[in-house]
Amino acid sequence: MIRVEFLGPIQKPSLELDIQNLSELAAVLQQDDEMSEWLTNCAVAVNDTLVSSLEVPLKDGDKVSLLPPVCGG
Amino acid sequence: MIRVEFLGPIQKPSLELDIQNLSELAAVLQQDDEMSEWLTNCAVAVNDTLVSSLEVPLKDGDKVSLLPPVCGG
Amino acid sequence: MLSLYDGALDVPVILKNWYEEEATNNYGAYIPFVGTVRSEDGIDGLSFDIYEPILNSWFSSWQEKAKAKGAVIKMAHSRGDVMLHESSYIASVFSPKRRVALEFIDEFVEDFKASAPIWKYDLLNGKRVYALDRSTAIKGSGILGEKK
Amino acid sequence: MLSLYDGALDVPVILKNWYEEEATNNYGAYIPFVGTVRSEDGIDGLSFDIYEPILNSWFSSWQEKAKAKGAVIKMAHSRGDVMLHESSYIASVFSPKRRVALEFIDEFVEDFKASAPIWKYDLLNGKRVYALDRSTAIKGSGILGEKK
Repeated sequence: MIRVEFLGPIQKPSLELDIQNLSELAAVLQQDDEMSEWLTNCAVAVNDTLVSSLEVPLKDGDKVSLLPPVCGG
Repeated sequence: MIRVEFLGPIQKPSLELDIQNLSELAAVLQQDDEMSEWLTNCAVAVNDTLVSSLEVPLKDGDKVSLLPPVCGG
Repeated sequence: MLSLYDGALDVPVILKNWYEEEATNNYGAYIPFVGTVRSEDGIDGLSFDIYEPILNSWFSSWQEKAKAKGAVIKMAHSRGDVMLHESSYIASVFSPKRRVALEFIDEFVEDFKASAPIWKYDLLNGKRVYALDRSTAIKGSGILGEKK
Repeated sequence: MLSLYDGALDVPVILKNWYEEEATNNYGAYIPFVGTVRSEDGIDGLSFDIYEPILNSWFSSWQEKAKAKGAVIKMAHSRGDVMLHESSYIASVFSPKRRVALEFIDEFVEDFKASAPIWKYDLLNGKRVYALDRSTAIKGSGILGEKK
């Protein structure tokens, strides 16, 4: 199982999904209307490392995080 | 009379000179061997305002200052 | 060194501690940047969420860059609520020479604003309102929205 | 505000006082630059001469520039001897926004180095040796050396 976490202002509980890669995650989340806006502006991290492509394989126990636009300081 | 002050590291007492402009001051100081090096790297202020030309008239009571290279901080 | 605090930062104490920590390490320049909550748009203050694992790795990569130039970075940030005229952020660079420090503090603060996983909320009438319009999408954002 | 001190600066106290003076003036960014005496070339410390009338007018012209951008500058400098690892210089910018402060502190510190009428000496074996090789001729220097 893959754990998907939504950080900061995204008010959504974590998901546990049986998926093989980020493309499958995109397909799942694109079904979710309340996520549509976030998907266009969120960065994605796998096991706390930012990734820039959907071609990332996932293995059992991996954690995927969605990071919306930031503003520290 | 014009008072000429030598600032910072120039170890020279002030002068009182009867001169009409900075060109005359240049002529006087160029006679002074120990000043030759300073003349090429000093800035000049008249009454505490920096000037960039010798064409500055001087009047009785004016103060001329020579400012050698600086390094604050 | 990266330090997170609940609520506002005690700026004089942090600046003093950092100065004293590095006092004999022969750095010629110390440049702190202090960020303070401004009164704007009727807010009562700001509030912050931080995602520490990625903040830590982002900070470590900057510390490595600083080290390569003989410099050191220190940073402090608030979690939770920080009220008007209180401070939520300090970043500091120590370096042997001034040019490195002046350039580094600028680059560091700008990348911090664009990349550090921290989310800002306005405190408005007791509510926490995400400051989306002042926020920046992290580089590489949007991949999950790409349609097949 | 320009403050001159005999000997080393008490950096934590000055940074604290300036922070507190501006605490409710709604500046979002406070950037101090602190200059500290480094151990180099066997010196025991540095010593400074300052010509105050021209320093004051130079500083006032910068304060005007800052004001035009809604910012404020504060500066402290030492007169006389400052020993290794003590600090002789602090310049600070307060401004509403970070970009103004980051750009201003850089421009101010660089012009300070090139223009402020302060002379530096190395303290070497009890002697005060003018640091000519690290010094900069003020813009417009050399007119008295021009031959007719």
